[in-house]
Amino acid sequence: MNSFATLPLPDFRKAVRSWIAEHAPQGLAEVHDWNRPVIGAMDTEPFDRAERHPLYREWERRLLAAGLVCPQWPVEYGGSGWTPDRAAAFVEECHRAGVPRVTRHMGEDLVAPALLAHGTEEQKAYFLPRIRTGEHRYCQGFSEPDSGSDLASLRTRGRVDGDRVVVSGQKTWTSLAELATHMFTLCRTEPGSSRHRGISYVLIELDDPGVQIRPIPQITGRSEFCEVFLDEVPAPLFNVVGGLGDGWRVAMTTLGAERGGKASTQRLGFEREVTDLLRLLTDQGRMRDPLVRRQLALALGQVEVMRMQGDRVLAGVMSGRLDRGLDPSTGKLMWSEFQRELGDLLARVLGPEFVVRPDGAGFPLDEWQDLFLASRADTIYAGTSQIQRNLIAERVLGLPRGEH
Amino acid sequence: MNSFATLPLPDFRKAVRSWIAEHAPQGLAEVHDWNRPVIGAMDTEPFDRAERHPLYREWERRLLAAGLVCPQWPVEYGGSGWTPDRAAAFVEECHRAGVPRVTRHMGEDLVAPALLAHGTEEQKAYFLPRIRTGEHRYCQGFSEPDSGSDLASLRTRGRVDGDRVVVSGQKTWTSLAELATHMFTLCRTEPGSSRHRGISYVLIELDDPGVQIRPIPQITGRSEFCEVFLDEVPAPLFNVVGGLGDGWRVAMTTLGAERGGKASTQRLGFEREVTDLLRLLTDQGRMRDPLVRRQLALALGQVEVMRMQGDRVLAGVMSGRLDRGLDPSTGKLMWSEFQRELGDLLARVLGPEFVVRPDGAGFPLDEWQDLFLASRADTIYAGTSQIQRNLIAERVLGLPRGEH
Amino acid sequence: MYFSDTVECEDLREVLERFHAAHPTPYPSGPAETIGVDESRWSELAAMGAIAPQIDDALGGAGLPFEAFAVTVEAGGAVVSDLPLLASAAAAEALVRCGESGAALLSEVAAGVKVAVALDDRCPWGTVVESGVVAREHAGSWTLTGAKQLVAADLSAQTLLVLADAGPHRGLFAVSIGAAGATVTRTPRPALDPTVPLLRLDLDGAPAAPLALGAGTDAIVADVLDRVWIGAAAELLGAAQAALDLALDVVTTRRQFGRPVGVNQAVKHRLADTHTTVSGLRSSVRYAARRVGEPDAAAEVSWLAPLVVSLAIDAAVRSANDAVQFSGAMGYTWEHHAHRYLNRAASAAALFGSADSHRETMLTRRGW
Amino acid sequence: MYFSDTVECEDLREVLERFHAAHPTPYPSGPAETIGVDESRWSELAAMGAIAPQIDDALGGAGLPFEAFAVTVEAGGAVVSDLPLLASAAAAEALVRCGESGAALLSEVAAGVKVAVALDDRCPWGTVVESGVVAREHAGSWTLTGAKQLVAADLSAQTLLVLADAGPHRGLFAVSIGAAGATVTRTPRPALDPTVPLLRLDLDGAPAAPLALGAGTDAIVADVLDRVWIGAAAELLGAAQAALDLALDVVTTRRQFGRPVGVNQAVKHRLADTHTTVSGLRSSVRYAARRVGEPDAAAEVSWLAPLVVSLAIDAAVRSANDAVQFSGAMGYTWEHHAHRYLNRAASAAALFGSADSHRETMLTRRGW
Repeated sequence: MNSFATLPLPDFRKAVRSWIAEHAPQGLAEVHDWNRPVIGAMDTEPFDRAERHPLYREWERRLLAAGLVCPQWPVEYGGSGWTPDRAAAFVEECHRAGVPRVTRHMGEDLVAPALLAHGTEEQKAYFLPRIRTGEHRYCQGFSEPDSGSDLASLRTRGRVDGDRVVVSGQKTWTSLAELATHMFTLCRTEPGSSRHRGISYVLIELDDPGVQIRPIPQITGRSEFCEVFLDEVPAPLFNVVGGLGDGWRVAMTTLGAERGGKASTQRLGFEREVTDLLRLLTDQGRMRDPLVRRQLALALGQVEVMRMQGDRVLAGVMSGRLDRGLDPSTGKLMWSEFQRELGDLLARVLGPEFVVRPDGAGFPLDEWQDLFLASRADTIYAGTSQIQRNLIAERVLGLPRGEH
Repeated sequence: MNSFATLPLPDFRKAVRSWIAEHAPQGLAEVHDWNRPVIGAMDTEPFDRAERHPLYREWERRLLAAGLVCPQWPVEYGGSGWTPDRAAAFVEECHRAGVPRVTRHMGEDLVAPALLAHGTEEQKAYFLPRIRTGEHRYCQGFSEPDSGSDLASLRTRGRVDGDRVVVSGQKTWTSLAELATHMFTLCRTEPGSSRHRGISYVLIELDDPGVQIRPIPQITGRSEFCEVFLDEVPAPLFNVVGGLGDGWRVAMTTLGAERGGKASTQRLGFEREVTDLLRLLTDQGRMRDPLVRRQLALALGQVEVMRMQGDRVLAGVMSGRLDRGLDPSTGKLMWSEFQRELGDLLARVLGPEFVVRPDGAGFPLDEWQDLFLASRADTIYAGTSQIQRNLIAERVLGLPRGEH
Repeated sequence: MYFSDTVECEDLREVLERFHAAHPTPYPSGPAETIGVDESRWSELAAMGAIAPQIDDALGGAGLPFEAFAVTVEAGGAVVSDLPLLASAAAAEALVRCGESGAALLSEVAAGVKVAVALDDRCPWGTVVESGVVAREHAGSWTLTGAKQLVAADLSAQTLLVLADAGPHRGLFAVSIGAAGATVTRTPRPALDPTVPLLRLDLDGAPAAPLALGAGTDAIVADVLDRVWIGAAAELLGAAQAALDLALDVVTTRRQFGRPVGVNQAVKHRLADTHTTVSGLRSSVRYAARRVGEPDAAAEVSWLAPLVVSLAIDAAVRSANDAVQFSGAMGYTWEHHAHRYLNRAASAAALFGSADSHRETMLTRRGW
Repeated sequence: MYFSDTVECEDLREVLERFHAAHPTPYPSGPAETIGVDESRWSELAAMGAIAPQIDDALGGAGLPFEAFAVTVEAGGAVVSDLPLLASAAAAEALVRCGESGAALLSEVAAGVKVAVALDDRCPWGTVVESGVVAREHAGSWTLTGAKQLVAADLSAQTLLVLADAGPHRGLFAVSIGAAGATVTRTPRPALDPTVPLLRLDLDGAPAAPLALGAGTDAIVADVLDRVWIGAAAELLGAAQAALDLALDVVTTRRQFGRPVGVNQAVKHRLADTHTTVSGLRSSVRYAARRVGEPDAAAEVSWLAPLVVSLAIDAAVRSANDAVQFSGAMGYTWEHHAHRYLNRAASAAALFGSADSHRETMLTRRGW
């Protein structure tokens, strides 16, 4: 299917559309509402369940065979070498057809960029295909109990012992650790080193008996985030990316990829949220209220801004001319603050029913309550809004660095 | 009239009301719209003109005779020793009757508190009565071209020469310097001293040939603010308040008085602004627009908050229990941000006519354009909003001091 | 003339703070837990005279000024209390206005008997749009039929004051659960804020005692709601200040980059603004609560009430959001207290009516 | 498929920046001064093909994409230009749609002849509510009577395109000042932003040439306004970015407490947010301007236009306010440039219609 990559974009889009129509298993679109946004810390359980459906499995096999899982990866690692505009068009076409894009989440989006930039040929050849097939599923081991935004103050230690590094420490705010097989983690391998020096980027396996995972109940009632305790967990030196003690720059690649996000396609989820909300409020007759209309118009307008911003980012990436303002921090700030404001808006416009949760054991939430609470995390994880504003001010706007 | 001071507040209010009815010259209320707010940097010219009217002069004489100019000052300096709640009630009663309260502006509100707290008996006896009669009219000489919020970085020098201090330097953002006879000023009298040490608080006369005043055209087209150049301007040592080199604490008294403002009575002006605006918008039919209504409701609500806050501040002052949140910085932030937001609101709700200035030479503005532009200064002078927030965070909320 | 807390109010404030410190408000320790109804704290509060303390002592109350009631709900808000202070005060204020017919029930309320109030069909403490219930008279006896989608009560309230359409006007009726039998169905509804009891009420010919009938009922309801809104504002003031205090505590103790988080100017300025908002809210709530007790203030109270509740909703949401954000990832956990304030604040518009609608009411009532 | 500035646009942008640098925009050096009409810069721009460059070359324009026009107004906004770029483009867009009857005038516009446009009675570039003018036909000749309260023009425009009620529909008419004599009175109105020319137009039986009549006129006007709004957004984008750049310059060079003002985190974060807003606006303006030129985009443009102008008004006001505030007392002086951006931004709602009304239009046009 790599022939796709050489087509001009409009033709590419048409070809992809036909391919999807031809290869998506009959009934797949009906298995689950695949376009329901799973953003930030929202409930992923229904999605996870749907991914175990045989039709999904069949679709996954076909995509793998066609090089359409991790399609932006180089061909030699199983991808299709797609440019970002093609990858974005593929996401849009899956969305339009109502079928899932098969993704490998952090392995695809965060670990792979680090491996591609800093890994050895042997590491790429070993790890990337296993991420692509889903055999290795990654979670992130950066944050620690006393180092939130201040990553470099980490305390996890890696003791080099022959051809292994033995990792001990505590990680926290680790999303979906229970579903992962591996963790990419930072640890200090040079005792006595400080700040950015002497830190290594290590891929560890979570089935080691030294790993204990404790889910952290969140304000949504769910526990996607976990504490992960590492007690003398061994990893071969082969699993150190970017060289012993030189992991900071690897981490920065990962963080950059995380902040960059999916500027051009993430908006599909936001658009869906706001459209669903508009529909609900219309049904309830609330869209006759000019004050409600104003708030929804602001939200809808912001979704469009993000769409058009994504469009410009993509054009910038493609042309290699990324104006100031197209940096990842600006994008992260934009979408996370939008999401948080959308959450706040719900409490203002949904009326009394906003407070009534569904019946049932535990702390079930309807989709709007879930969005409200889950959106509180958006301005915290992957660099708080405060951190993003510092980065924008200093790196994009060139304001003088002070202490902060 | 000092007998007023001993009456319980409700009786006091009645007595004052009768006194005003009896003593205000017939026709005074019609000379000028005395209740028109003159807030911040708004146009004071019509007010100044009205103060030259014979009926105003007569009213001034009667108030002076009755101890009702600077009535909060001690009796021995010509005041009536009124507590803040009585002074506030008097302002309200003048407002209700539509007659002016005769004030001595910075002399009354800023210099007098400094003299009363730090002056010698001789200084009080000499300066205060002259402020009260209007013979001495003060302007402020604190800010300098390179020291805005950072007052202690001032460069104006005071050379002690026998029984005189000779002042040279440049002051700026001096309000209404052209109408003043005197300036209270800060200068460094100990060469080589730094920051808060070695600064003196000196009262200088502006008719000295070494004083040059250059009005600064402002965005309103007016020039209430001036640059004042001081070239070897002599002042007797008698005019140094609080002792040579010890003027910083005197300045702090003045700044505290400035920030404290008139929490309980200032709202009369804000109320008038918002009420006038509501009336205009009602006449124009714009109050049928729910989005306009919402913005006006927010503004009117904020006026009421300031009224109730002023009420609590006054009660706190009277009882000696000033809760946190009743400090001057909180008050200044509240009213100046309100005023700025009200200005912004005008551009949104007044429609096309907002951009049309009155005909005439110069840069005449209607009252709403004036309010819009003049309100830009409110969050800058007397400590910017940024400075106030620092003060609140550190002094009221107890957050740790950092560099800023 | 100018308000300052009376000595009684200051005393009461301290007493209540000690009470809440000694009897921590229950909160589910995790998502799976639910909290039951705890009668012992309620009885103790009743014994202290803190249930609707503004009721005249001749009528069984503590005879304290209305400000005292505001103090009780403010203290409750600070601990995100589950106790039905607002509902009891609403019941008491309604019963006071129903004269003889409400007298017996009134002294029970002051003694701590729980009485729920069901006015608007949908919004527990919002302006009444629809009552949702029809009252019918037959041979001097009244029955009620219809539903209230949301009532702020749990099953421990054995009496409900129900607003219903009764001919050309509305009437206020007392329904006794014990006497009503199968004609009343109460269905608990789980709330976003687990300390807020909610239920759906279905009435199918439920026997009811009329407390107020005729054209005067709406005025009674309006007066009651004005007082509820001032109480709601006091409760949210308590929550807003507590959330701010929590944020201040976190940013003073939590360190990042080797320094307390609170040394960051962005944190300082945001919290300074929140403090300014909460300070203005406090002045407003104190003022409004004082004015309720003053003889010449009926017109002013009628627009102060919607004003203060609109201010309170906005301030509480803002303050709770700050507490979550500045606590970092910790603020997103169930264990941390920030989300208690968040859920309480975010529920306010749903329970009391939106801030925008209250602002509009204020403007209308001032004649604009 | 995805937008990137065309090479032509980038070229034009540079050319215009050089042009404005070489020919500074006049601004009153003090409150007492007024600026006159400067024809030389206008002629030079015309010679460059920068007046309504989107007009087809067959019709006398430069035949550049609509994006090129957006670039010209953005560059004008950055220097708070007094030149009638928007008005000329509006005239051109209207004339293009009037077919043969507009052809002659159209090529004049592209050549730099100033033609004013008067649509709504009150708001120069707002949605038309009332035309304020009635057209009458007599023996094949038309005359106009009525008034336009505000027209965005000075006295140098010798032709006006006037919208008027003509029977059951509206019509668009050309009024030539020279030919109309005493039947046209133009009264200059001083504007808050001294670079914005405004006048009141009174018509008393003024002879007029019909350009469009009948049911199609409103569609023409709507299309013209959509393009004006995108142009207005581009102009305000220029002003917003320039004000932000000014603020950045001031806070980098101005020192307080021994350090540049911009080291303060509160300043940094505020400007970071403003930057984010302006960046989003830039993406939106570029996208909308590109879509105008694409064949399938009519429906999208019809809601993009009010959206982008609403974003632009808010962003420009925000950015200009920042420039004033962070310049301290200096920002409050006439001499400092911050107030130029402030007056331009604050005038936007008055000249183009309020941001709220545009948001509502956007929502309606999307079918909600």
